[in-house]
Amino acid sequence: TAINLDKAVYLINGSLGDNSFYDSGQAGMDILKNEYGMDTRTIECGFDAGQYEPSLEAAVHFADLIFVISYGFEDILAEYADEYPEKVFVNLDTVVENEAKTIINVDYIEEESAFLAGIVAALVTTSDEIPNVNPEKLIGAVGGDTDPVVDSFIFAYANGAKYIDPEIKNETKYLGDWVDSAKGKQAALQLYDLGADVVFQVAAAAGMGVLQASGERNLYSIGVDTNQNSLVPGHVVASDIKDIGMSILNVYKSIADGSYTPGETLNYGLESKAVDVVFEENNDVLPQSIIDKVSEVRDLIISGELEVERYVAE
Amino acid sequence: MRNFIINLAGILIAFLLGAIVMLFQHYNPVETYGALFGYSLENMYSFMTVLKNAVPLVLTGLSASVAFASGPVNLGQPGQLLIGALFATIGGLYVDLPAPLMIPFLILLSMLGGAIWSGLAGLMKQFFNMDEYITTLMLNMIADLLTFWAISFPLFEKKANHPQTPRIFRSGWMPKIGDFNTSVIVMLLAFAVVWFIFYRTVSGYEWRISGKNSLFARLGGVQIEKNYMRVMLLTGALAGLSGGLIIMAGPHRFIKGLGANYAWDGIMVSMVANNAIVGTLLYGIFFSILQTGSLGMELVTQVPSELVTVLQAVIVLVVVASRGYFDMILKQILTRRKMKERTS
Amino acid sequence: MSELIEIRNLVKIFPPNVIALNDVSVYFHEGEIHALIGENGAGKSTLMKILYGMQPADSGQILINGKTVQFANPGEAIAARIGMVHQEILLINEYTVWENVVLGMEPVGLFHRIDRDKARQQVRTKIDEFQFNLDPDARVADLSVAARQKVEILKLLFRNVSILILDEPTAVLTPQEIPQLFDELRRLRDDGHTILFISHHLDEVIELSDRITVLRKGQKVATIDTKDVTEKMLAEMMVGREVIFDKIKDGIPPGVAVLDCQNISLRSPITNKMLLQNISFQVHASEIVGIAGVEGNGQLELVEVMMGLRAADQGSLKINGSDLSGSSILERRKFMAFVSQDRSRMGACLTASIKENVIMTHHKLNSAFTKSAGFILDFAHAASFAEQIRKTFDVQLNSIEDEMRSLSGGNQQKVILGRELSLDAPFVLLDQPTRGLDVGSIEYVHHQIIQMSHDNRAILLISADLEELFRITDRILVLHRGEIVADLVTDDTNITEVGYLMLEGADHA
Amino acid sequence: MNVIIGLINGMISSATPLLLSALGGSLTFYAGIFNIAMEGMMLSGAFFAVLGSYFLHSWVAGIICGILGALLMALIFILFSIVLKVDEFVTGVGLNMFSLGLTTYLLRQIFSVKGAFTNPGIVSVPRIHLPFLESIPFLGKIISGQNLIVWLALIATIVCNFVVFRTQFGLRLRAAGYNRTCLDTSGVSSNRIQAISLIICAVLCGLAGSFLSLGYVTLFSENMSAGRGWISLAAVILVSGKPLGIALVSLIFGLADGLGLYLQASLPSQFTAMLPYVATLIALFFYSMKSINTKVEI
Ligand SMILES: Nc1ncnc2c1ncn2[C@@H]1O[C@H](COP(=O)(O)OP(=O)(O)OP(=O)(O)O)[C@@H](O)[C@H]1O
Ligand SMILES: Nc1ncnc2c1ncn2[C@@H]1O[C@H](COP(=O)(O)OP(=O)(O)OP(=O)(O)O)[C@@H](O)[C@H]1O
Ligand SMILES: [Mg+2]
Ligand SMILES: [Mg+2]
Repeated sequence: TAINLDKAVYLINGSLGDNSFYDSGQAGMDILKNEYGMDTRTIECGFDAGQYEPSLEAAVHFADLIFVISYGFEDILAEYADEYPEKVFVNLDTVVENEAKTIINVDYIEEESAFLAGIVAALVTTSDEIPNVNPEKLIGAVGGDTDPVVDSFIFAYANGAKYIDPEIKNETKYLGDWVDSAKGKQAALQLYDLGADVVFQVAAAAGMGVLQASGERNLYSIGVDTNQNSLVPGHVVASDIKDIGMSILNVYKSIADGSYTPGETLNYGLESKAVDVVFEENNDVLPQSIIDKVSEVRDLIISGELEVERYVAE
Repeated sequence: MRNFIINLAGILIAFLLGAIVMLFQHYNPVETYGALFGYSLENMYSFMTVLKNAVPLVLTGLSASVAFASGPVNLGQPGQLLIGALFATIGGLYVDLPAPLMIPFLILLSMLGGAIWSGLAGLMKQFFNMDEYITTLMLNMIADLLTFWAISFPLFEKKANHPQTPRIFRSGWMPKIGDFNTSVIVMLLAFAVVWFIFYRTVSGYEWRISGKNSLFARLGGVQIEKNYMRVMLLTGALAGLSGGLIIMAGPHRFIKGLGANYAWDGIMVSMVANNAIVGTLLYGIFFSILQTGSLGMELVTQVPSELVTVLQAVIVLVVVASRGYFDMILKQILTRRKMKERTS
Repeated sequence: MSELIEIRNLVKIFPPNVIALNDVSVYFHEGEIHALIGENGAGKSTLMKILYGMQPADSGQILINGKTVQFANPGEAIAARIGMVHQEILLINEYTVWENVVLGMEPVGLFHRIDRDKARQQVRTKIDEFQFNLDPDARVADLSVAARQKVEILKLLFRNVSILILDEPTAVLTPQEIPQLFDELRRLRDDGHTILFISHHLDEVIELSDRITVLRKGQKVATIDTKDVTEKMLAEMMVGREVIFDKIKDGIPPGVAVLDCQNISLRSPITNKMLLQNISFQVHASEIVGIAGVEGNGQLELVEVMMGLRAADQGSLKINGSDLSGSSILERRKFMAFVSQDRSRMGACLTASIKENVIMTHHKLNSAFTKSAGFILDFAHAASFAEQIRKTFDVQLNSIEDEMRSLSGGNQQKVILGRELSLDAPFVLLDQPTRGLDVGSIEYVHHQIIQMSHDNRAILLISADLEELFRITDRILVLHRGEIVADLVTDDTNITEVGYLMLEGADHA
Repeated sequence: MNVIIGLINGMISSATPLLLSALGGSLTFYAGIFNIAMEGMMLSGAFFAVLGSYFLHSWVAGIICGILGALLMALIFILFSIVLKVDEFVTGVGLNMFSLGLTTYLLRQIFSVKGAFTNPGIVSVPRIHLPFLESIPFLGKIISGQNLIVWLALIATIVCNFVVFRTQFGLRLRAAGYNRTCLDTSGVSSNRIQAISLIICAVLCGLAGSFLSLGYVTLFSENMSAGRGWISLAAVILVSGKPLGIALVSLIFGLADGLGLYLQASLPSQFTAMLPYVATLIALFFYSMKSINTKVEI
């Protein structure tokens, strides 16, 4: 069955403006619009339970191709996919199976990139080349909320650090908030006070405060979701990116050329480059040895020699 | 009737102001408003959605209206809604009864949850004279964190990607008749009960009078403390009910962000309606039309959603301001008429 | 004498249907004391408020020294040297005397810091100049009503006003305080001030004023020279019929003791001062007992204790033998009818309908007002009850569904009396029931009180108006500093004696 | 040691925006306005501060723009609540919503981003280093290096205390709250006093917003006031507006905030995050118990 690719909808459960996850998807949509001439719409539900279903209803009436982020609304998505088997639903970041097995799922193996972030952190905190670094084997992380996705990042981050040196400890602060950057900064400052040299932020907009704290203390931080290395030059040593936009484009292309399989689940790990740790624009604060070490581990993971443990939320 | 016209005029002015803003931003206001109302009213499905989404607005609005009109400044609807939702969720997860029993059971449970949370504020007032206005605000924040903890840990659905509970038993889902969600019936029932209590019963009479002049009521033999507690419990129960119905009608589980801003919007509805019971129902539905229709605005004309927030704020301010203004104009007209009468 | 102020064809309408001033024209001379009289709602306060810039007129003109003026706010009136003391005292209780007086005209130093010493000094100078006997550093909350009134007047004098408007200044004063006020006012007049004052007390008007303007229902009846009139004439001009002022209480022999108060004491939790001290008295059936006293000597506290708003530290209160000392207000209301002096806070709910006002308390005590085991109100019954009160008490109203505040004060009081007297309680507590009422209404209320005593009820009447007490009571108790210092039979005492006891207490009697 | 200094510095920086906006709230409290619009004023201040600093390349311009942004909200408040006599609570709710919508909308229109805007081009408000005092053990690390706005907040506390209780304006201000008719009949327009109190409140909230977006961190994010306006309102009511009391409550609150983050090691973060709110309830408990003992009926 030929589906109409003139229009597409990007339906998210939260709101744009997280500077990371949702926005990255939006970047992909913008490319579809500007370079492929599609008529695209984004519907934000702002975590409002009452909005999701009507939004999905609106989406299926608008377009045949629908990208969704469905946290919390997996059931409704499955229902709609069954009801409209001729439409293509692409579910990003989780796996939802409907009876007709039509939903395409994109599952990101964020643990693989977060593992690399942990390696960067471990190498920084044990380094004797990088200025201001203390000998204590402590790294830090700041999470927006206790949330399975955040926890999977931090879980893998801590594991990555241990892979380098089992004695390295990770200390985590949760903000309970995704926008309060002042609180993010305070949490990071506390971690630096405790002796951490590098802090990984997994806190969306509130995490900006973490990055700025590293600048203030002349220490280091790791960005998340998009390349945030240039935000506080010389202090954000790396960013753990998750390129939703790229996956949207990939899936679009596979649909356009007919190579996709309905119901398939695409696992996007390091190999796909949809998740990765990047160093560009970090003002070359890291010695090449660290970057090389990360490349080495990346290759091990891609080749399958090193398996990164997946986080299971209990 | 006069009231109705005045309110309508206020709404029209607010829309006019909104239209001017849109013109400035090069959007076509006619098309935009067309999309807004088209999207919320053009077919059965959208109207049913409007009604369903009005449920929490109207119920929290009624809660606020009854509280404010009776004296207690219960601003705790957001927290009471969450606790009500949590209670319904717990009931729905651990108890499985046949639907005709399950639904009333969960409804009562959610009301109990809301009432406990508002009762807490009530007790703090009764025993320690702590201002409910601050305690309810603080309890909102605490409820937010408490429920978040509950769905992140003890009630967390294993392997979920998001803080959320498993789905409640199917018997606890509000049945749907076509696109019509029966939670709307519960809302209308609650409205009727509240209206009756407020305007027809002895308690309602005492609340209304206490709200206007509590010393007079007290001297008249009204037991202010008892009534205070009753109002707190009833309004908490109403807010709790709205939380329970969100669970039972909507995602059937407690997910992070549930309820969004419904309760604050409900408080706003009650204020725009001047704490009148019928007004709260009508304005609750009206705001639901706006919120549901904003989707259409975004889809059809691509007016960004922030503009809807701005428009809502303008409506709140302008409707209330114009009500006072029209009152003034009316007085002037009456004065002029009287002047003529006097001279003739 | 020249015409200082001329008011031409003033009209003021309060929609929907009150014409408060209907084409009123009047002029005031420089250096005169001009009294404004009229029944409640006649428009006196409205006229003065318009002159003072507090309310706009709908048409008409005000001329001062021949020039048309229009004050948008009291500030402009003050600048034109007009000042007003309001019917209800407008001071800030939390402030001291000097702070109240200088408010709006504060002497300041660096950084707009108030120069306290200078302010105090200025206030003290004014106090001495007018011999006011006030402490500039006293907090207004601690002052007696008479002293507060002095503060109000002082505040105007501080602003160097030449025209003083006083809205019912004597309503809250004792007989002993009134001459003092009058002396002060006369002195001011002799200094060249012009004084416009409103009063319901015709004797005072005649004693003090040079000329009198009578208003009735928003229209001017006449302006006359005081020397040409008698009290009786004035009363008739005001109400349009004859009024009599003689003692009207007949000596029916009192019956059994209904109210029995024993040793009631109350101590202030804040200042630890005794507010009430060993109050003991009885009121018998058919008896009207008056409580005289300068305001602030424990009347308010006594009412609060009797009504159950506040618990006494010791003592008992019995009615017909039932001990009510620890009872709830509702329990007390089975035995007590209560008319308060404060209509807007205690006596009525002004923003509720008249119908909803009259069923208060009845809805708890009389099952005819409710249905379904007391859960649901019977509105039909409420309506017929309200109509009945309207007829029996001759209340002027449009509809019983109107808000209570749409009534004039006198009519509000009738509604309240109607409600309370229909309660069938053996004991009636009246706290200044005629405060702020006009002659016609007072007469009406007095007859109602007499009527109650004929119905075998026991009545306690708290009043600051000695004439009222002498007119309708059998006995008078004098309250001084929270103590009952005298228990007198009305026929065996006189106004001077009671007035003296009120001020000085028993020790000096 | 570092941890304690960090905790104290954290307390100071959490307290600063609360203190500033609560001082503003205290002025309107004394003027008898039920003002809940501090949240909106602060948010608007934070946005416009970033706007000014970014485009005019100066933190002074940033603070001025921040204050102007908050003033915009105050003017709307004055228009509706004082001129058109709309209920203050309704005005406040409407205004907070308006401020959220407006800043988000402008963020998208002007900076073409949603969520947060951060850019090295935003000039932040400097910290004040005091070389002489820096060497004092312990205290030096607290006194020196605080942001300029922290000092401004300290000065504002003292000035507010002086203005409210010592000056002509203060006497009139409190009079407006106690009995506005009395003030009017004294020849001072209570509307004017209330309007001025709102304007000063906006200036202080604008500073609070500037501290959030140019002082502590250098960025603007949607809704970045994050409920601080409500907390500061609670602080105002808790101490009946007294500026020195507000300073104390703000510090306690700031401490609770930082302490909450520390205690995460032993308690789930949701419970530690409750700390400030529980602290408020406890403070209210003691305050209310104190007043219950001296309470007179009616
Ligand atoms: N806010 C208001 N809204 C409507 N009417 C009001 C308002 N305030 C006062 N009134 C009117 O004022 C009158 C009461 O005014 P005031 O307090 O001067 O009583 P009064 O003139 O002393 O009454 P009376 O002469 O009967 O004792 C009422 O009749 C009412 O119509
Ligand atoms: N603000 C108001 N709104 C509506 N009606 C009012 C208002 N103020 C006064 N009135 C009405 O105007 C009429 C005149 O009132 P005003 O207060 O001037 O009477 P008054 O002669 O001063 O009576 P009193 O002797 O009781 O003080 C009354 O009927 C009153 O009900
Ligand atoms: Mg994953
Ligand atoms: Mg009057």
